[in-house]
Amino acid sequence: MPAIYPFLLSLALFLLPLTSEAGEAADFAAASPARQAQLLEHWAATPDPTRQPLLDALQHGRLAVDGARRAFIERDGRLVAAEGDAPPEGTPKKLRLNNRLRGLLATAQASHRLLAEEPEVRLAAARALQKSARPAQLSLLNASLARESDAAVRDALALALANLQLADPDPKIRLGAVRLLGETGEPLARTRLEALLAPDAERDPTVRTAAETSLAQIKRRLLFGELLGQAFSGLSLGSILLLAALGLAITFGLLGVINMAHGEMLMLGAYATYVVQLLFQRHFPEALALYPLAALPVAFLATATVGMALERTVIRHLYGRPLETLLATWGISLILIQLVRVLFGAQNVEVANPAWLSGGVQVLPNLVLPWNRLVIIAFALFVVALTWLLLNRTRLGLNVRAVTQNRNMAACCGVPTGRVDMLAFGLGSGIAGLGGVALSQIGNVGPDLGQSYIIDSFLVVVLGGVGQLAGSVLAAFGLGVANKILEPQIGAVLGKILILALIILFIQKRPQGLFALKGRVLD
Amino acid sequence: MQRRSLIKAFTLSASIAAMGLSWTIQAAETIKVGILHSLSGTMAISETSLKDMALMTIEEINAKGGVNGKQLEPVVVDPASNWPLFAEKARQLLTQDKVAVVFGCWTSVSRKSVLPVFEELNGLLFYPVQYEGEELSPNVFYTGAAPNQQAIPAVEYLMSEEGGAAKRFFLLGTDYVYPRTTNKILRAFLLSKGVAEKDIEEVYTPFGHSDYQTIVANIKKFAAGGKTAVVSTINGDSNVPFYKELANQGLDATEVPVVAFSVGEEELRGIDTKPLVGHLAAWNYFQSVDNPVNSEFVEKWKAYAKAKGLPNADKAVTNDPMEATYVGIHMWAQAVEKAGTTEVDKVREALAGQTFAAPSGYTLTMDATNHHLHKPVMIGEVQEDGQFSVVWQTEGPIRAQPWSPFIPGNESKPEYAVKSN
Amino acid sequence: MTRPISITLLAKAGPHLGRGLGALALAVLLALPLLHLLPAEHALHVSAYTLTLVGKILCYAVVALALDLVWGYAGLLSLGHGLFFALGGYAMGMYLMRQAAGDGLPAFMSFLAWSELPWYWYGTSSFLWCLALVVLAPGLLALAFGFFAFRSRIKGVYFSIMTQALTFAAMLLFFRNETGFGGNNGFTDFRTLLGFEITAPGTRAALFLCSLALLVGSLLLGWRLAHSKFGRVLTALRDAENRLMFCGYDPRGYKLFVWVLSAVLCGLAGALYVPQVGIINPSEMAPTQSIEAAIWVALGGRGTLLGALLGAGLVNGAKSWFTVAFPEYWLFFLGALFIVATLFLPKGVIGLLGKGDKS
Amino acid sequence: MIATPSPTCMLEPAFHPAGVGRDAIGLGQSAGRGLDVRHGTILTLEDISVSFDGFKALNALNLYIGVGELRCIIGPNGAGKTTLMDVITGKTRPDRGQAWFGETLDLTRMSEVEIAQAGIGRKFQKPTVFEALSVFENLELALKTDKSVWASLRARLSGAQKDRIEEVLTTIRLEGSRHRPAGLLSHGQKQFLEIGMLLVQDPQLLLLDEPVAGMTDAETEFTAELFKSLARQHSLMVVEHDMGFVGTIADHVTVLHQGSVLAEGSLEQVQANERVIEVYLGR
Repeated sequence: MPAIYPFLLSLALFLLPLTSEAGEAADFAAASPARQAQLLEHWAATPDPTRQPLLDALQHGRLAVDGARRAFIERDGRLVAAEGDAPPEGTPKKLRLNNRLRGLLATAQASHRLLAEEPEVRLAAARALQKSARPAQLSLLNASLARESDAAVRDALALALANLQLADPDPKIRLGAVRLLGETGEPLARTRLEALLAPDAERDPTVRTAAETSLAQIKRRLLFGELLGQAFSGLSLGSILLLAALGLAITFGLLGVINMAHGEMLMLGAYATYVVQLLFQRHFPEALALYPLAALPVAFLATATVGMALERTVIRHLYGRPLETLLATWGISLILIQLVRVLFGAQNVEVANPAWLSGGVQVLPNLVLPWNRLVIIAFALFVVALTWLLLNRTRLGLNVRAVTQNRNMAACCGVPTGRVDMLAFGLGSGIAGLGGVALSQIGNVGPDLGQSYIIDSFLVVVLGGVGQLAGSVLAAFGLGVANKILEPQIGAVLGKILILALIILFIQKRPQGLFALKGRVLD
Repeated sequence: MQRRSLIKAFTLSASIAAMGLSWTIQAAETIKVGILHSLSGTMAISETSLKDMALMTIEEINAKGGVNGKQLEPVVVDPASNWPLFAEKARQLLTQDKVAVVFGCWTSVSRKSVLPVFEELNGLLFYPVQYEGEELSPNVFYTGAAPNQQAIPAVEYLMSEEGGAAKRFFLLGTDYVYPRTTNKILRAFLLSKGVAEKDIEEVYTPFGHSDYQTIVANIKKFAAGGKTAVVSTINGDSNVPFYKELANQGLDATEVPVVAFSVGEEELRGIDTKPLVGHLAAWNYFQSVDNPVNSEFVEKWKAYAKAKGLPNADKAVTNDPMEATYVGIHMWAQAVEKAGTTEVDKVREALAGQTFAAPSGYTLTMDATNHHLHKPVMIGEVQEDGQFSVVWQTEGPIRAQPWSPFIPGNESKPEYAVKSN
Repeated sequence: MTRPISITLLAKAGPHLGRGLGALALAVLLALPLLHLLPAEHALHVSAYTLTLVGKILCYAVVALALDLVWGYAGLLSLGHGLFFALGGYAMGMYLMRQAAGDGLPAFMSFLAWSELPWYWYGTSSFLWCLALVVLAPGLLALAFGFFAFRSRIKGVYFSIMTQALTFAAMLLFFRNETGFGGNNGFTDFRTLLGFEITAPGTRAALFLCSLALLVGSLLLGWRLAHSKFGRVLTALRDAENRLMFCGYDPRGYKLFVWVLSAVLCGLAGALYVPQVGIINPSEMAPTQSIEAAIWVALGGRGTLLGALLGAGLVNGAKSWFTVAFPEYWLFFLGALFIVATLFLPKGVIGLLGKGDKS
Repeated sequence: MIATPSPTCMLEPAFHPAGVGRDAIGLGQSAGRGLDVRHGTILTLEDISVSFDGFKALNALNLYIGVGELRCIIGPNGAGKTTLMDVITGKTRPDRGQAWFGETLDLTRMSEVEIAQAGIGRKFQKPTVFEALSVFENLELALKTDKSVWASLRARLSGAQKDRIEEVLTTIRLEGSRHRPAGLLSHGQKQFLEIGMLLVQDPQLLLLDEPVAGMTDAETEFTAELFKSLARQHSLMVVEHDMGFVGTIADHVTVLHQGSVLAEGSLEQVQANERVIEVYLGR
């Protein structure tokens, strides 16, 4: 059957152009979904540059159909007849595709792009065909390969072809295809080779042996990719934990305020991002992509202001009574949550990834590193560096350290402790706001956002050693990686429980955290 | 000084209390109805809009002269996403406020928590959310979907040529009873359709799970083995990180479609839907359904949201549980008119076979025996504008099977409501 | 020494006034269940709603008291007492589930297609064994955790965060359906307790009386402890642990004793709470619940047993009322209450009454 | 002044200059209550080293204290005096070296509580009392008695114990403040209270860290008398900066410098020591 299938299609291919001369767009518009699928398959096997506008219109949802089932393409907000110039009958409706058609359309697009001038476009198309090429495209691929001049595209095409050649009647061609596939790290190639190794699937012993070797090679590469992926997701989780916890490392770690409202500072930062996004949408739609950058200072200032206001009005009265700060800040957090709920609604709000934070970079066939996560890792390191510089290289930092180590002594030395407290709390809150901007790019933005991070944040700070910036960094990445190593083995829930148990045990061993200063214990 | 300020606080709160009291006394010749939805805590995200929808519907009924000549008076309480508090508030509504009926609950556990109270006091609860079935209480009317009105048609669609002819299924859910039951039913259904055990993967994540890197990587790996579809019963909050990860890791709907049973228009408001076009949801109603009843319903809701100054009113959307709330309240009102009283036993009788022209475009019937609505099933694809376009729907409303035939032991369960146990 | 006269007077009147008020409160509480037994039409009838609400608050008050013992006296702020409360509740819930299931398996197990009871469910159909579990489950967990924590001298914020991590981990564990405790739904739909209908007025009244007895018992026990040498050692421990060690006291034993005692009291409270509210599920272990308990204590007055009771009553009463009166805004009130209380009432509400030192 | 004279016969400890060795001091066979002090040494520290993140707080330190001796430890700031006390009381574990209480008790293997129960009492540099408790209760807690959990649950003060507390109250001149919370006492009073707590604890070796800081001259004089009367029945180790005070009480002085013993001998002897002068006066 598989051998006959392409033959039948090429027969259809022979017959179809006659009908489609009348207007492919109209044909497509008038067709049933099943027929539409056939058309797309046919187009994929017989690329034709003149069809490109139609495909693009389909892909971007710009094809509309009027009452007489004629096709119109939307250009700059106007409907233009795809063929001829008859005006639309009634209000044309947009032609909607389903997933199956979208998949076929993508394949058709790829075969059309093989005709493109630019080698990069052809390369991308060839890569896409590696996944989706259908038997009907065998001759097309052969022809493309024969005329292709660019080496990279040739390689990609050869691979796409190899996938199809696995079903070739000639054992030599099959052998070549099997060997070629062994050079890749494609998860799909693995499935195809495994199918080949099924009993009775492949009669030729040489091909079988070659398939076994190739399969082993692919598995090795896949495993490498998987491990790399695990390490990356660990780092990414770590960077998120770090951003969530960094502000707390200052308000709790340095100032000693058990800041239960820390999560709400993250939440406010995320909402600040949302507001900035709204403003950009309304007033600078052309620069919308840059809104996360603009959100950084806004979120920092907004949360820092809120933080300083809280410090001046509430927390100021509670220094030296750490456990009472817990209660007051808990009250603050309740109020902030409900305030946001009243202002913005209880539902999540939409914070979209701009284009440069969407998608990912394909490192290996089975490893995509999403841009938002890459950027967040870099951002986390940047914020850590910034915080470190602020605390260790500026006058403010010196004052903060002085006040946190000995409030009275610092006051005697002329350090304005009140101002320093306020600024330090503002700094911690502002950094939490920055964390909120980052969190808005990977998860929910809703009133409860902060609640889901508060426990993890405290664990990171405590595990790292209170007051130890480096400890927090190490603890965050350690927790992230440990979590991601455990998750595939025992599942997300048990993994998390195990991590918590390990933390509890670890704190038994080192009650002051990873980076505790050893010294004469003062009473 | 401190004491004086405390006294002030007490006088203040006392006067506020007095205000509250006078407000309740004022309305005498009314029928009280309870609204039991969380307005704070984790579930506020979903339930707040149901409270508003209930208030709108009650306003609408009152504007038409009320029920049996009496105005409806809503009593709103906040069980704060706290399950014991649900039971407490339910008892309060029934015994202290003496409401005729309660509209409320979202999660299964909240329903399970109030169920004994309603059975003990013979109250009436309208539950508007799709759920796992396996329950049939005489004191509850279920206006959301049972599994056979949502999950099974959705999977049938995925297996069809149109839906992408999926051969492998990744059942992903939050670890609680609704996903577990649904997946149990789906697994039995898939096996009966000849899908092999190795082609079904079942994974659960904890509540509020926000890191889907590993799971999306696993889906990718699983999908390499053949045409795969993901059936997601992930609970509200975790959906955003899940879909964002999915999009950013480059898994699009043409490759691996995700069909969700808990993601509707309201949830999509919090997500940028451009990368999600083509993913699916199965419901009994979508806002995009094109019919006059629905246009009026959506218009009314938008106007209400604007008039009441609800947050984000300009982006107000309707969804399936909101429609179910709307239908439920109307059906109850009709039944009270028919029975001529709000007495629970008589209203229950009057509800059987009650019909209502719903915004879904169908005339829905309350089943004569099993307390569930006959509902149409629709599969919608996510669109760029955060709406769904219906790609498939059943011929007409289908009857609910609260006791799924795919769960062993259910054959012997009666098809009518009896007190549990 | 130089207290204002008014406060001194109040303090002098305190014992009498306090005792009078206490006796009055006790009398009212004793009367409630009896009035509940009156027919519903009777003017003095107390509704089941009021009775369960007050009963619930009584259970919470025991938790507050237990927490005050470890926090107010021994200086160990636990942010995980909800766990012990829930464990007691689960132990009782297991018995109630077995009662409701009769000879079969509890409903959620047949749902998971389990054919027999997991080992930790054996014997739970016996009320006595369940009572033992109510004490043993929180007690042994507290013993194990406390043994390690106190051995390595974890204290202060570290201790608080560790207890929080503990209850959080337990919550995740109990949320799993495979753990065998009903997952997110937990236990609900109870029928009978020792053969009595759980919804019958008599059962309710009895449960209420048990809660009251537990509260009064805990109060007396706490009072005795606080006024024994043991109590003074605890206070000393809170203020200067090193000094105490150099006096030859081993703080570990003292901490462990009061910690386990506190956990057991919580477990007992949980066991009485569950049949009254009719549900137990893992959200009782959520860290926020435990933080709230700490707030009851702080609001009422830390280190004073009566203060803890007062705090539990005030906050929960306020919560029950606010959620009805101002469903949309009650969190503002509650939040503001906490802030105002910590800022202006460092000794809690009880501090206002002028008997802030020791009750 | 002290009501319970120890039955053991004590002689004036012989004086030996630094470095002579451990058999040098004391003649008593037993300090009573089971502590084995056959060689007359109540405390033996040999080759003790402690370092914090590379900083050597104690460096191969050797120190022997005889039964009934009153030893003063002096030294500039950072010489390791407090760390020395921490090592003896088990608060800090030495990286290296041996520490023996009597002949048989290895301090490096005992917990702080065990050490305290074995008979070493300590007064902190900063007076540490239980501030929330009354003066009387402070003494009650310190009183030598069974200190297990069960015992204190059932504890009642016997007449003799009450008398003992009253007696110490008089000794430390706080009889008028017995019901005041200790937190309200003045600095000097707290110092005395802490000394009183040591007295009722009845240890065999008392470690006193700057006991007269914050005291008036009269109080200092009184304390000196008190310590002198304590010696012989108890062994005392006093860390002090106040040379006048040291001069009044000490018969034997050890000078610490950079974590090891610089000199040992009578006050005059160490004051005449060139290296001591160099350390104290700088170069």
